[in-house]
Formats: sequence, C-alpha cells, structure tokens
Amino acid sequence: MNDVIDLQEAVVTLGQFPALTGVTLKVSQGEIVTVCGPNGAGKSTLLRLCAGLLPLREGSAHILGEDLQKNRRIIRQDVGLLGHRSGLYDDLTVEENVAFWGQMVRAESNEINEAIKLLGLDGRLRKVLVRQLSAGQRRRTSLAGLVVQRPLLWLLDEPHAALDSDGRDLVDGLIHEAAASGATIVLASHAPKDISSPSGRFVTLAGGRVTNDINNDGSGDGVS
Amino acid sequence: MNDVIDLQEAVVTLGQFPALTGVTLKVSQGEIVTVCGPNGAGKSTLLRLCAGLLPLREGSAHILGEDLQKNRRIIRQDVGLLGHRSGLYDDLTVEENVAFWGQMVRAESNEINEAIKLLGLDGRLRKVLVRQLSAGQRRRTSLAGLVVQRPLLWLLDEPHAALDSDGRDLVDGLIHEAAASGATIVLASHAPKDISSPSGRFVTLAGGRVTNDINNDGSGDGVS
Amino acid sequence: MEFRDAWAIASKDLRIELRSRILTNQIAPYTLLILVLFGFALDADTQTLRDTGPGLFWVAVLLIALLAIQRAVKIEDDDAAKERMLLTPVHSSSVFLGKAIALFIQLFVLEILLFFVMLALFDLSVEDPLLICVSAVLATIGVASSGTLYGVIAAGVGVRETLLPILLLPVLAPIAIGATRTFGDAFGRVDADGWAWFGLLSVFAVVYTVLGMLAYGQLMEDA
Amino acid sequence: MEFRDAWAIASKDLRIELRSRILTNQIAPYTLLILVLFGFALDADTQTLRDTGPGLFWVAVLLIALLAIQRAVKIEDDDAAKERMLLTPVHSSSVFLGKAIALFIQLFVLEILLFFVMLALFDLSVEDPLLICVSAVLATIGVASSGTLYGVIAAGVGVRETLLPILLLPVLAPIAIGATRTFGDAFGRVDADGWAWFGLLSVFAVVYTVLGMLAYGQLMEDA
Amino acid sequence: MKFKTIESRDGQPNATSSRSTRFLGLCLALGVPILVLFAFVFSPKDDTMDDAVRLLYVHVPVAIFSYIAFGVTAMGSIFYLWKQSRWWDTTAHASAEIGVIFCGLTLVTGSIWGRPTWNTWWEWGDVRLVTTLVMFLMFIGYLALRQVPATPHVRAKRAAIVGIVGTINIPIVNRSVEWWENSTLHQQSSLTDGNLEDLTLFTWFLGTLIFALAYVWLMIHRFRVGWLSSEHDALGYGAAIEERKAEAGIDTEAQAQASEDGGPQ
Ligand code: HEM
Ligand SMILES: Nc1ncnc2c1ncn2[C@@H]1O[C@H](COP(=O)(O)OP(=O)(O)OP(=O)(O)O)[C@@H](O)[C@H]1O
Ligand SMILES: Nc1ncnc2c1ncn2[C@@H]1O[C@H](COP(=O)(O)OP(=O)(O)OP(=O)(O)O)[C@@H](O)[C@H]1O
Ligand SMILES: [Mg+2]
Ligand SMILES: [Mg+2]
Repeated sequence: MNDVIDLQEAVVTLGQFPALTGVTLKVSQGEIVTVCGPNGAGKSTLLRLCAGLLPLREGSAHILGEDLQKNRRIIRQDVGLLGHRSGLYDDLTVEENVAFWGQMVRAESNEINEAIKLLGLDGRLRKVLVRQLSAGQRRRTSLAGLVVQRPLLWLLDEPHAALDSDGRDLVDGLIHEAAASGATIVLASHAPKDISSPSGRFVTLAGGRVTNDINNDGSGDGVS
Repeated sequence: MNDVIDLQEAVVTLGQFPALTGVTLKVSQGEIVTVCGPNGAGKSTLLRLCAGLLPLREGSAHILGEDLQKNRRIIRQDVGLLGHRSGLYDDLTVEENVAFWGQMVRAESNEINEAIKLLGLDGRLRKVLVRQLSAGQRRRTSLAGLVVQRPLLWLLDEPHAALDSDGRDLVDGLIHEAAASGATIVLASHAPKDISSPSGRFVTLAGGRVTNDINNDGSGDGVS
Repeated sequence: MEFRDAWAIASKDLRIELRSRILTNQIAPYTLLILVLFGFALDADTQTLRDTGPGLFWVAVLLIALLAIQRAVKIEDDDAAKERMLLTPVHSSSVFLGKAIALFIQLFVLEILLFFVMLALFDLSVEDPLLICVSAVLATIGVASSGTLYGVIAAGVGVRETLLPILLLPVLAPIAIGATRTFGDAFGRVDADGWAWFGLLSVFAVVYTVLGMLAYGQLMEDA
Repeated sequence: MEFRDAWAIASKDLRIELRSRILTNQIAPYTLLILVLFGFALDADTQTLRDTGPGLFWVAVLLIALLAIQRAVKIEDDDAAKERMLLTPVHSSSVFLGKAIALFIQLFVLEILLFFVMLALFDLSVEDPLLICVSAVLATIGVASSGTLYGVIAAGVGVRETLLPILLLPVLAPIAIGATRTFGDAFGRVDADGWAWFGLLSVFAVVYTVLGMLAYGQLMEDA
Repeated sequence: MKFKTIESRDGQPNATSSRSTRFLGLCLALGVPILVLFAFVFSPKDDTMDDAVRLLYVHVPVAIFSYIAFGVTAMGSIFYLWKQSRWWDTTAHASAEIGVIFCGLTLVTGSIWGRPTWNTWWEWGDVRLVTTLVMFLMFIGYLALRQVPATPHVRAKRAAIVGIVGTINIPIVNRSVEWWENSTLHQQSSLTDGNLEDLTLFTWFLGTLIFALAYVWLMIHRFRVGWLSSEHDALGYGAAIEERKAEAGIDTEAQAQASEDGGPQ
C-alpha cells in the first residue's frame, strides 16, 4: 500500500503551545479524508504540517514518501494547500493572479484559461482586481490557482467556506475528480455533511490528536 | 408596524460597479431575515449599507427610522456588524480585545466577562494574543464584542463561517434570544438550512437585487 | 466627546506598542542611525554640525514620527478595526484625541532620549531651557495631531506606506522648520527670535488639533 | 534556478507597482521633498550644498529604498502569498533574484530622475560620467540585493515597519558612503580615489547578491 | 546538556557559576587591581598624549574583544545554519551581547580619549569612528531581531543571517585607517610599529589578558543563562501537552458514542 501521508505521534508546537500533541494518521493514495473537530482542535495546523510549512517537534512524518524531519522542502511542489488566507495579490486582476500562480507551477496558458472558466470567473470578473472581489469570488480565484497546479496531495482547509451552493458542488466535483485521477485529498471541515463521498473517511481531531477515525462503510477504529 | 429596515430601490456603487442595483426590502422589528444568493450577489454590500458604512447612490434607505441619505452616522451605535473581517487588534489578547470593544460600547465589566464565557473563550484562551488564534476562535472573539454591544439591529455576514457545530448552535441561540428580546436580525448565508427558525424569512439576492422573498410559513411573494 | 473614551483608545495604542517593544528595541536605535547617516552624508566639521544640530534633531523626529504614524494607522487598518469603531457610540473627536495622545507620548519619550544624545554628540549647551521644553511640547502636539489626521486620510488605500510620507512631509516641514529655529535660538546658535517662532508652533498645534477633532469624523466615515 | 521564473516574479512586482502608480505619484514627489527638507534643515549656502550634494543624493536614495523595500515585503506578506510561493517548484534563489531585479529597476529609474534634479538644484558638473554610471549601477545592485535579503528577514513579524529600517540602515550605510565618495570624485568635488571606492561597491554588490541567493531559501522557509 | 553548576538541593541550578568559573572570576578580581596599578602607577606618561595615554589599556583591548565577540557570533551563526543546533545559536546570541557591551565601551573610552587629544568628543568625518558606530548599531539591530516574537528556530535562522552580514564590518573597521588615511584622525596601528616602550607594551598585554579573561568569564555565564532560559521555555512542555490533550476529554466520549451509532453519514 502506498501511504501518501504517514504521521506517527507527530507533535507540533506553535510558539510554546502544542497545537498537535501526537497525531498518528495514515492516508493512502486516492483517499478522500475529512478532518473534523471543534475550533482550535488543530485541523489547520495538521494541514500545514502536511504541506511542510511547519517544523515537526517530535514523532515522525512522511509525506509522499519523504521524511519531513530530514527535508521539508522537497515535497512542496507536489502539495497544494488552500488555507484560510488565499495567497493572492490584491493589486492584480483575477486573470493575472491565476496566470502568475499558473506560471509558477509550470502550467500551460490553456490550462489557466480552463481553470478560470471552470471556477466561474470568466467574463467581467477576469479583469477585476482581487482587492475588489467578494469573499466567495476571492476563494474561487485561490482555488483556480490550485486547479492549475494539479498537485498529488490536496490539502483543503474548509474548502466550502464562503462558497455558494454552486461553488460547493464544484468543489465536491473537483475533489472526486482529483481522487479518481489518483490524487489524495485531505480536507478540514466543520460540517462533514457538506461532502457526500461514498468512500469518505472522517478523522476527528480534538486537543491536538486524533480521537476518532471512521470509514463511511462503518469500520470505525475509534482511538480514545 | 415598526420597520427597522426600509429600503426602496436602493442603489450602491463600489467604485464604478453597481453592487446593489435597486433593492427594495422591509424588515420589521423582531424579525430574523436570512439573505441568500450566489457569490458576488451583493449580500455583504447590503449588510454594509444597512450599517451605514456605504453611501447610497440612488433610492432611499431608512434604518431604525433614520434616513441614511441625510445622516449615516446617527444609527451606527445601535447597529452591530459581524463582517468578513473581524475588527480585532492582533497584538492584544482575547480578553483585552473584548474589554476594549466593550468599553467602546459602554458595557459593564461583568457583561464583558459573561460574553467571554458565553463564547467559550474562558480559561487558557483569555490570555492568548488574537494573532495566535485559530480561525474559529477569532470569529468567536469578534462575536463576543458584538454580544456585549447588544445592538438593536444585528447584521451578521455568514455568522456560521469558521465555527464548529457547538459554535453554530451558540450563534443560533444568540440570534433567537436577541430576536425574542426585540432586536432585529439580518444575516447573510449560503446554506439557509443552517438556521432553523420557525419564523424565518429568506430573501434571495442576485445581480444586486431581491429576486425572491419567502416566509417560512409558505407565503412567499416571489419577485421575478 | 468624552475624555474617558480618548484615554481608553490612547492606552490601547500604547499597550500595543509596549507589547511589541517597538520603542526601545527599534525606534530608539533607528533614531541613532539616522543621526549617523546624516553625520556621514554631511561630512562636516563640528562647527557646522553644531549649527545644524537642531535641524538634524527635527528631521530625525520627523522621520521617526512617520514610522510611528504608519504603525498607528496600520493597527487600525489591519483587521478592519477602524470600521468597527464606526459602529460604536464613541465620538470621532475622542478617537482622534486618543490616537493623537498615544502618538504624542511615544514621540515625546523619544525626543527626550534623542535630545540627550544630540547634546552629547554635537556638544551643544542649552541657553534657554524653558524655550526648549515648551517649544518641543508644542511642536510635538502639532506633529501628533497632523500625523493622526493625515494617517486616517492615507488609511485603507493599499498604497499607504508610500502615500503617507508624501502627504505628511509638506505638512510637517513647517513645524520642523519652526522648531529648528526655536531650538537654534535656545542653543544660542542662531540669531532668531525663538519666542516668535514659538508662536508659530502654538498656532500649528492649535490649528491641527482643532481641525483634527472636527474633520476626523468626516474622514473616518468612508473607508 | 531558472531565469524565466525570476523574470516572471520581477514583472509581477513591477506590474503591481505600475498599477498603483506609486513611482510617479508618490515616491518621486517624496524624493523631491526630502531634498527640500534637507535644504531647509541645513540652511547652507550653495557652496556647502554643492559639496554635500552627492551625500544628500544617496541619503535620499536610501530613504526611498526603504520605502520600496517595505512595499516589496508587504506585497508578499499581505495575503500569505509568500507561503504559497513555497508550495511551487520555483527555486528560492529565483524568487530572490526576481524580487531584487524589480527593486533594482524601480530604484534605478528613480535615481536617474533624482540625478537630474540634483544636477539642476546644486549646480554640479560631471567630470567622469563613466564612473557615475557604473558606480550608480553597482551601488543600486548592492542596495537592491541587501534590501531584498533583509526584507524577508523582517517579513511576517508584525513589527516589520520599524524592524526593517533598523536592520537595514547600517547595512546600507556603507554602500551609501562608498557611493557618495565615488560621486564626489566624479563631480570633481572631493579628492577621493573614486575607482577605489568603486571597488568597494562592487564587493558589496557581489557579496550581497551571492549571500542573498544562498540564504533566501533558508529564510523563506518558515513564516 | 547539563552543566557542572552549583546546584541547590532539588537539582535545579541556582547559579550559573561552577568551580572553574569561580576560579576564573577570582583571577579576574585579582587581575583588575594589578592592571590598574600598572596602568596608573608603573607605566610612564606619553610624550604627546600625557596621562591620557592610559586609556590605551582599556580602549584597545575592548576594541579587539568586540571584534572577537562578533567573530564568535558569526561563527556560531554559520554553524547554526549548518548544524541547526541550539548550542551554536545560544553561543552566537551570548557573544553578540557581550560584543555590543565591548563595542559600546570602545566608543565611550574613545570619546573620552578624543576630548583631550583631538579636542572633540566625536568626529563625524572620521571613518574609524563611524564604521565602529555602524558595527555597533548593526549588532543592536541583531539584538532587536532576537527580541521579536517568533518560533525559536525561525528567529535563530534570521538572526544567523544578520550575524553573518554584520561581521563584514569587522575588516572594514579594522582596515579603515589604512584605506582612508586622509579621512581619519584615529591612530594607525601603533603596536606593529614597535614604538611602544617596554613597560607600556607590557601593560597593554596585561590589559589584553585581563579583558580576555573578562570575555571568557562573561561568555560562560551569559551562555548558561541563555541555555537555561531556553530550557526553562521547554520546561512546561510535558504539562502543556497533557493539558492540551485533556481538551479532547469531553469530546472523546461524545465521539465514541457517535461511532457506536455508525458515525456521521
Ligand atoms: C569614539 C572614538 C574612538 C573609536 C570609536 C575608536 C575605535 C577604535 C577601534 C575599533 C580600534 C581597534 C582597531 C583595530 O585594532 O582594528 C581602536 C584602536 C585604537 N585606538 Fe581608538 N577609537 C576612538 C578614539 C581613539 C582616540 C581618541 C585615540 C587616541 C588618540 C585612540 C587610539 C587608539 C589606538 C592607539 C588604537 C590601537 C591601534 C592599533 O593597534 O591598531 N582611539 N580604536
Ligand atoms: N502562540 C500560541 N500560543 C498559544 N496558543 C496558540 C498559539 N498558536 C496557536 N495556538 C493555538 O493552537 C490552536 C491552533 O489550532 P488550529 O488553527 O490548527 O485550529 P483549527 O482546528 O484549524 O481551528 P478552526 O476550526 O477554528 O480553524 C488554537 O487552539 C490556538 O489557540
Ligand atoms: N471596484 C469594483 N469593481 C468591479 N466590481 C466590484 C468592485 N467592487 C465590488 N465589485 C463587485 O461587487 C460585488 C460585491 O458583492 P458582495 O461582496 O456584496 O457579494 P456577496 O454577496 O457578499 O458575495 P460572497 O457570497 O462571495 O461574500 C462582487 O461581485 C464584486 O466583484
Ligand atoms: Mg483552521
Ligand atoms: Mg460576502
């Protein structure tokens, strides 16, 4: 089995605070995993750890086969992260932003165009500065950048936030499509109903560790 | 009948762009109104107009009986807005932030304490800098500031965003309590199911105007 | 306007500054640096330096004030706190006063520090201590008031960092010139009528404070 | 490292600057103001001004560079773009180079402008145009490289606005001093060996560029 | 890592000294009066500088040890970037602090010296003075950076780069008098010229030795303070983890309940 994510008792501290207190989690290729948990449980921290953006304090973490303790940089280009903040330039238009991030991940210009269309940013919005977008449009622009990247591991922090129902369906579609084509998806969410995945797996975080890990087929292996 | 919000063909432009193209809406005291609509429909703009933060270009707007064309300032202290951005100081702690905003709206210190407790920010979080909070905790802090304000008109822009299910229940509870005590609530939301109000009214915005206005009892007066 | 509100706002600003230790760790060394830079750029002998001492002092104060004003605006801008303030019953002149007071205190503390550095470096002797004190206070009031006022004009425009200095420098320059002359007189180095210049400083201080209290609400209103 | 990436990043930065018209509408007037301010603070006769001309020129360039660097950092900091950049295959030295190039171009354009203003105001005549050109280019490379490097050191710390000047000014000061001397020689006003100073400038330019390309990745890594 | 420090009964160090540092301190305590004796009594006046020459015995050693201190900072910084070890980071930080003190002393003693000899406290046109000041300020910036709230590793890395860049100054300050002969009042290297008298030379060496001792002594203590304070930061770690884990307590039960019910569908 090909483990895309393999965390063993991973501890991450933010400042002095242990945001993750020993997370053990395995995710294999093609899986769609939803991370739930109360506010401050450590969901965002977990995703950022998997993206190699945070140093590991204890334990071990292997992402896409690479050891994060050794080198956090190496996996980064195969990982896409949609965080709470969108990583866009306020003074560039939607099109310029997607094109820039597309260029950075070596996407073709037709891919860039397609992503813009796919996320409903075509027409008027193309030439609008990102500064002037509504919350949902901003989120869509950020997603478009992710779509052109086509990473092997998608880390989505509340991907449905700020999106309307069309947008939510779109994201669900994207997730399933990506999973079908072999990518792995981990998403943080408060409302697990949002994503209706037949093969969905729900991992519950609380107090910085996994308290529950349920497969939708009922074979839960609750960890107390 | 006491109309808290009375908009007649209200037009608002942001830069050159007409974000609201003629909204007619009446909300009476004690009502809970959910504004839905696709991304970029103008929900946030509508709420900000009602808070007196945006100038009216055409039409008329009366909030709490005051004419916004004449004076946008006068209503402001009776209006509370929870926007996409939270209006907190990153370098102050949760407690200091709530206390400061409490002081600004002339709240007593026990009210401030209660609000902190109510929103689950007691204990460790009290002394944490807002900069270090998770997305949901930040949102809760912002809400605590609103709770101490106890405005007559609550304008909540996606109040459930970033909150866990506890938090959502809490917000729903707050909304109903406020409505029961005579306040009026207008909230923008993408997932209208989120708020389960028996007296709920759903206003749909699209293209900057109201396209649908349904009361939960079924007496919809759809505007095409 | 309530003074209690103004004080709450001022102490909030000061607390944020104290927490980040900006004053001691950053602005104070920056001040020294500016002096060094000038010293070098001018490459002048002590006599010239002694004559230009007061001028350098006030140019340094101006540059520091710019930094401090940038910070003060940024605090409110970062997470839409400015907007939130609009939805409270606090009168805008209290907000103005609060922010100006915080700025004044920060600047004044720095000026005292800078003053002694200048005395030592430039080997100056004070002839009229009273004039020094009152003119420093009034000039600082002028700088703090006009800085707060212009800070809100530049707020929220995205290009704040660069816009603010441009707007502000022409406003601050006359204050700096006035203060330079008063200091020059107080040090007995320039043959200027210090107290006349002091009058100018008072006018600026009063005008900007009154203007700020009146206009701040108007300016805060629209984001 | 790929030059294509660096260029994409540089042109992105330049486009943002052009869009906000910072250069023409804000930094250029700011520059003029600084010169005027100095003129006032010094209150000197033409002879002194002529001698201090090159010094003032480079002090002005430094202050402008600070502004431009602040902007460059802010662009990446504002909405976590810096972090996003980490999740692309782009090499960190390309990012460094891209940002340094954008900074260089902006500064250089301003220097040309400022240069002619200085010529006119201070009534100077150029004796060694070649020396002026090459030393300006190398000094600007040094400023752009060290500025980009230090910009990322101060990035993301909340107290960026004030931390950056303190860290950066002592680094930039030697460059400014060197450039001042070369200019002084090239204008025939100082009896310095311009080409020796030029050597110093080259060393700085090379050291900071190499150091930046090596260290930038280390620094970008953690937010 | 554990030091041979004087420990209280509960095993916690209650001082940063150990037997060897106390010995070092003792040497220092004895050495200073001897130096004072030599500097003020035994060594002769200078022909040109008169009694002021006696500042030489402080001014030059502190200047040299500020170079050394900053050099150690640079070395610590380089090794930190290479090995990422807390030991090197603490070393760099400790040395920078002492270096700033020594550099400050250089400036102060130099100024005091300048008053009688050059008739001025400070001379802006003088390259050595100004380069020394620039170096001083650069490391003030370094210390400011170290105060910025950030994760220890991030802070250490950033500080390391600044520390390395800062040392570029050392050769500039040291060579400045030769590079810019005509823009300095400051002494050229008078030691290598060999025109110092025997006793003066001896006193100078003694001064250097004493300040070397002072540097080492301060360094050991400052390092230990830094090390212990970072250890102190880590002290609450276990408890913090437990407290954080306990946050899950209530939820765990609820979730276990949910999983029995078949989990969220
Ligand atoms: C604020 C003023 C001064 C500063 C910042 C300063 C700085 C320094 C520095 C950094 C050094 C070490 C140079 C090296 O070995 O690379 C030094 C050495 C020395 N200084 Fe000063 N100095 C100042 C004033 C003076 C004065 C007033 C005198 C005496 C007239 C003086 C005499 C010396 C001598 C004799 C040395 C030893 C030179 C050598 O052996 O290389 N200094 N000073
Ligand atoms: N420097 C710090 N000091 C104290 N606590 C901190 C610090 N940094 C982060 N935290 C805490 O660490 C936790 C971070 O959690 P994280 O952002 O991963 O939560 P989350 O599960 O994504 O929550 P949300 O659903 O609200 O987004 C929060 O509880 C936060 O308060
Ligand atoms: N200066 C501008 N130029 C062009 N379009 C603008 C400008 N400012 C705002 N807009 C547009 O106005 C609309 C603002 O909508 P608003 O923020 O009210 O949407 P919303 O309903 O809250 O959407 P969301 O659900 O995404 O939050 C968006 O479509 C945005 O693109
Ligand atoms: Mg989160
Ligand atoms: Mg919105």
